Amino acid sequence: MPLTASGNDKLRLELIIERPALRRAEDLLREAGVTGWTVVPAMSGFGGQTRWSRGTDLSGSTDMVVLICIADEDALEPALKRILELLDKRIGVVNVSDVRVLRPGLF
Amino acid sequence: MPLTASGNDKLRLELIIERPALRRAEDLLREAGVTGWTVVPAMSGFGGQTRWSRGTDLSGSTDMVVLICIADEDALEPALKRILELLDKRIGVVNVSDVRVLRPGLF
Amino acid sequence: MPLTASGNDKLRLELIIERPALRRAEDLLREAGVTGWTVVPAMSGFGGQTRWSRGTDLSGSTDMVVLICIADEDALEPALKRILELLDKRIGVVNVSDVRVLRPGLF
Amino acid sequence: MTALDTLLSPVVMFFALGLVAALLRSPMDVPQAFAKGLAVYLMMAIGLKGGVEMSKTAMDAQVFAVFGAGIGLSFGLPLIAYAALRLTSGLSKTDAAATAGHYGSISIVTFVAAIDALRIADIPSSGYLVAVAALMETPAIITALWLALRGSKKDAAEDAVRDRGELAREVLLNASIVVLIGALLIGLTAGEDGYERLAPFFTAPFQGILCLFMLDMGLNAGRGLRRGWRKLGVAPIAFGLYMPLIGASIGAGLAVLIGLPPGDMVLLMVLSASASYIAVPAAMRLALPESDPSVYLTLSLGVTFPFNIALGIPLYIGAATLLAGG
Amino acid sequence: MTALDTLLSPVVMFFALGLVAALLRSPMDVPQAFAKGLAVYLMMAIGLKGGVEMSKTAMDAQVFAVFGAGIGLSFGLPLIAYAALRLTSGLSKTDAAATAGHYGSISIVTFVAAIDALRIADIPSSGYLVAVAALMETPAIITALWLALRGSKKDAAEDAVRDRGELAREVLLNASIVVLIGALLIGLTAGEDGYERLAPFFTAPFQGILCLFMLDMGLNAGRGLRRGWRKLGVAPIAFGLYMPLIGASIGAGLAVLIGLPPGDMVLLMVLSASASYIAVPAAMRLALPESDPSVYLTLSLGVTFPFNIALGIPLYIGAATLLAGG
Amino acid sequence: MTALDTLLSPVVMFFALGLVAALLRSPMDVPQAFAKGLAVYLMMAIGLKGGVEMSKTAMDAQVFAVFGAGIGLSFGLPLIAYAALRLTSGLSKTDAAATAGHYGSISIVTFVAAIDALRIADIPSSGYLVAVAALMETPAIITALWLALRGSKKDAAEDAVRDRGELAREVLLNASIVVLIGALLIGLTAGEDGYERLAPFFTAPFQGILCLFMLDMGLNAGRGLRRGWRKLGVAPIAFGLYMPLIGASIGAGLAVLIGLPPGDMVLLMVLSASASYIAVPAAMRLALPESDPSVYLTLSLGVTFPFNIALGIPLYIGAATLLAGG
Ligand SMILES: Nc1ncnc2c1ncn2[C@@H]1O[C@H](COP(=O)(O)O)[C@@H](O)[C@H]1O
Ligand SMILES: Nc1ncnc2c1ncn2[C@@H]1O[C@H](COP(=O)(O)O)[C@@H](O)[C@H]1O
Ligand SMILES: Nc1ncnc2c1ncn2[C@@H]1O[C@H](COP(=O)(O)O)[C@@H](O)[C@H]1O
Ligand code: NA
Ligand code: NA
Ligand code: NA
Repeated sequence: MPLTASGNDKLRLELIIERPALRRAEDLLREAGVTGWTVVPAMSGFGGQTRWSRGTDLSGSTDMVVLICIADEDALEPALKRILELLDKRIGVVNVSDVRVLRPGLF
Repeated sequence: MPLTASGNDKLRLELIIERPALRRAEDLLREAGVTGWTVVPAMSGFGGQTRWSRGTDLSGSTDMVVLICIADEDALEPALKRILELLDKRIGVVNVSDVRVLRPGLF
Repeated sequence: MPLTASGNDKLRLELIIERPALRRAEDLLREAGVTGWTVVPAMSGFGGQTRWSRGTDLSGSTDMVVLICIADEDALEPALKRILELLDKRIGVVNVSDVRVLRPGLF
Repeated sequence: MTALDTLLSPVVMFFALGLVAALLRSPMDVPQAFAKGLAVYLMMAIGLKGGVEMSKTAMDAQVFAVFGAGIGLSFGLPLIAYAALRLTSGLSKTDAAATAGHYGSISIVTFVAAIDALRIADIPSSGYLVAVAALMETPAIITALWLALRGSKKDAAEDAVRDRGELAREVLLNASIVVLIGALLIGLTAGEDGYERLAPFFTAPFQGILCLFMLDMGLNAGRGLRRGWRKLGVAPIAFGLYMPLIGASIGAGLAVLIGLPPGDMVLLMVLSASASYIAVPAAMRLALPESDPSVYLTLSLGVTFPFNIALGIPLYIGAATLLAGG
Repeated sequence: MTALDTLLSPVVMFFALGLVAALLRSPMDVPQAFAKGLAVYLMMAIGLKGGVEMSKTAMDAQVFAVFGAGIGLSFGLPLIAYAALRLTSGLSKTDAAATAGHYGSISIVTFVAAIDALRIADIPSSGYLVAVAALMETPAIITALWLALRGSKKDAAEDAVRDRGELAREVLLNASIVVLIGALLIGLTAGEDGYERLAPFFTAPFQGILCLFMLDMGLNAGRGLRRGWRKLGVAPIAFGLYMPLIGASIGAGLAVLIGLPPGDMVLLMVLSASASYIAVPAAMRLALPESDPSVYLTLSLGVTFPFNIALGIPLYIGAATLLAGG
Repeated sequence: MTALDTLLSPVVMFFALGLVAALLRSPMDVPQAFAKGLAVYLMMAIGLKGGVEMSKTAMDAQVFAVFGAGIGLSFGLPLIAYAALRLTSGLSKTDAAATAGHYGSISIVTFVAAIDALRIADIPSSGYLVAVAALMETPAIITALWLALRGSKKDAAEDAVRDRGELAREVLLNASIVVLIGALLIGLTAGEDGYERLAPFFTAPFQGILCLFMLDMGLNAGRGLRRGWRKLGVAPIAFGLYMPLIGASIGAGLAVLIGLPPGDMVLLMVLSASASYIAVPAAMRLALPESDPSVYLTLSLGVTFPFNIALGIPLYIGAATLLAGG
């Protein structure tokens, strides 16, 4: 299967972040040279003490989104450093996992 | 990269479950001491025989949601046992994968 | 934990694809014998040069969706070959990762 | 002719349009959020109007008799439905009980369509039947749970009890009960005067919004039917067609006993004949997760709802004018 | 003066408001579900009104001549558009064909805005043009596919054939065709009488809802333009401005031949001049996935739509009064 | 009696219905997309009406004095709010500053409810106060940022500066400013004549739509309160109740100085008394991410909004009739 060919290994970044910080996170990714990502809206969540759910806060400012980004380790590493800074005061959770992709040339 | 530091390894639980069962699943997680999760709404799906899609069922009772939870193995293990029981009669799919996180202290 | 039992290892396919191609992708999966998946709508994304966001394109034809499918390697492999063909001219990103599931019999 | 008039009313034709489009697999849809918003509007409108009408007339014994009849019908009809399903269809005990619960409860959109049909036929009806509609939503659920859990392993019953609080909230405080009862009380308080200021929103556009909503209902019913009919045998589908007739007959009998005028009789028949597709499925997923939603959703939304809209309502109007107007 | 009146009509001004807000990168938006619901409403309203009007007049030879002209325009205009794009712009064969298809088809919102402008200018028009609008949606897609796949590798053509069923449904049963034709037939059946009951919803608030919808269209057009214009050269943008004029001229020529009154002539010109941004892009993503959506979406929604709304419609009204009213 | 009339107005009762349903943990909701669409409608409607009214009267010195008073109140009230919070509550500097910003800005729904209450009480008011509402949205944000960042580490201030462009767009071009100001200008241009055609959409259904929207506001306020109140101590909750009274008093003082008629005085009091829950929280998440949203959202939407709707508005009307009508 093409999935086991070398060069197919990429990282999958999943950034769960509040919507108002999304644009800043995207700017950081773009500045770091990451070439693509997709954002999925969350509908509710829980974080230690408080529950939120979309629609209760009319300003939408506490809504969370999930940003999914498939990228090379080389591209992601510098981006992650800056995202860590960004998250310092922000609400957000970030995880990275190993995935294989079908069209490695794209990333 | 900070991602390879020890203590960064966490589990990522992904629970695809029908919306009416969500609150029960959340209660189980909370009782097991898991400190956070995020829920994303699904728009359609297929399961062996039938397709569903959001909006066709006015009661929303067959809508599925995707719950994403980043947690320590220690916290997740007891939760998983109980979720397995919950899923017994319910419609739902659960998977767990290994991820690395940036701010391990949070979980 | 039941997660480490043999037979629990599955693949998680994540297909980020434009909505008009979704039905074709689903047909391919079904023809290949995959028994279930869930589709989550994306709200925006970036791909090299252009940003899109849901709602700006009234036809919805550039909206992306995220298809999540948990399956056996045996079932997924033939599906992946055909999805690669499908993606040839289409906009889309596909990644596969290793996960463990709780109820292996279901897949 | 009343029946043809009803069949050719824009409300029914827009429903047919949606149904046909869905059966032909049209990709069109009315956004869910928009349709749900319109549904809240429709319930506010009939609640307010009902309340204003109630503010003009006294609550006499007859009214309370209808309240009692409605509650009794909601408790009782599922027993008949359950027996019919167990005898004729191969449905499991749980699926039969869950489905039966839907037929004791009501469909508020069918009720609204009946009010519209009565208006076309120029038959008056009373405002307090909105309250009857709200009262009939819930009791059927209790009967369904009792049917399903009676004699079952401790396990399932325990589950149902553990979620009792959530279930009660889901069932007693769902959108249609809150909005119907709330708007009824507000209409009662506001009276004729207060309503006058709201009328431009709630009376004038009512029919048009109902058309738009019915288009969406047609799409939903058609899609439900297309996806689900294969799973259903002949017996359950037949049940979806004769059960409303049974319900309407019993409703009519009670209405005759109470001495209701024809318009109110029609509405009580429609409430008895219609099946829930919002409140009860949600409750069943919660309390009886092992029941199969494609059975009861397809039957109530895909079979019984179209039957009532297209054929049932004119039939009930015809019967009621015969029975009451004789 | 008609032109200034149109430019300063609230409908056009709300469009301009949205456009300016988007170009200034305002974060505001009208929720997609709400705007889509309003679009269904607008199509129901013009379909019903068109049907009611048709129920009052006979279908004569002239009407069928206009049906034929509309279908011919939809098939033919993409050929001109394709030639123009291939000669002047650097667009690939596929992109040029896909874009050309948009200009043979129509924009129903532009059509609705033209009906509104005619009302302000007090020029009557006929109800059956709603049917012409529905007839013109699809043929252009066939021409576009033929242009793109002619002489292409077996591969691509095979793909298109494999998805034929889905494509046909997408194209022939999309929301605007279903709702327009459906509402037209319902309006025909209901006639003046039935419509009267619906009028409070469908006539009175029409302009206001159109304003709200136009605000959203302005936001969409502005955002499309801001994101997409960099990708477009001068030649495609110029095409987006002169192609409507070519279309309108040919439409006007046919209207003169058929002997249409000025109002109907304006509507045929507007249908010819306007470009699709809902049905055709969806079809192109399905059948010609390698075509670049940012080209045709930016052109039809970001360039041609605003041009028609702000300048085109008053221009076509002026021309038609000269040509027909001479 | 004015106060009771207002309390029992359908608008207030639907708000109460939503609030009670949410506190009882009803699962019902009005879809967010639908409610947001209605909010755009409400702002278009009051903007247009305000503009049409402005087109009939001259802009004199008094009008500009009110503009100045509004801007001054928005800049100044956060200083008082900040001092009160720092003295009485345990809130951090950042949280106190962020919260204070909300109370300088305004709640447009409270403003709309006040216009409705004035209509019930038959007290006239001027159209240009819609412009004052728009002018008061933003200045408070600047004061809040200054309070929070004054003397803070270079870091935080740098952040705020880096996002300046985005923040400015968020704050100056948010939906309510764009729609209010835009509709005001369109109303001014269209004048009485143009508005007449739009009136069936924008005047007649206004109250009804406001009711539907208020039901949703009640649900939101109730849910916010239920989730957030535990985090708040007694002092912040008390602040949410007395701060509107301070704001209204200062607003009334300025209104007396300027010599405003009672209706306009009420509206200036309401603008001063109300707290933002859309524009300001969005700005605070952007510029002061370390501030705690559950503090300011709970206070402004869960405490101050209900207070103003139920008690504040009748109180301000009573006070204004005393002060101005004396
Ligand atoms: N462990 C976690 N896994 C997934 N999402 C999380 C987790 N912790 C927090 N979140 C998300 O982040 C939001 C804010 O978290 P907090 O800042 O802890 O209140 C929550 O409402 C969730 O949506
Ligand atoms: N293998 C799978 N991967 C992802 N989602 C699944 C899978 N199987 C089932 N689902 C989801 O669960 C729903 C119900 O599945 P079922 O109970 O098999 O009908 C489907 O409609 C999907 O949304
Ligand atoms: N590396 C990536 N990771 C996640 N999503 C991506 C990635 N690249 C592209 N996408 C998604 O695919 C869409 C189209 O990408 P493109 O074809 O490169 O313009 C983007 O708007 C994203 O939604
Ligand atoms: Na019933
Ligand atoms: Na055209
Ligand atoms: Na204020």
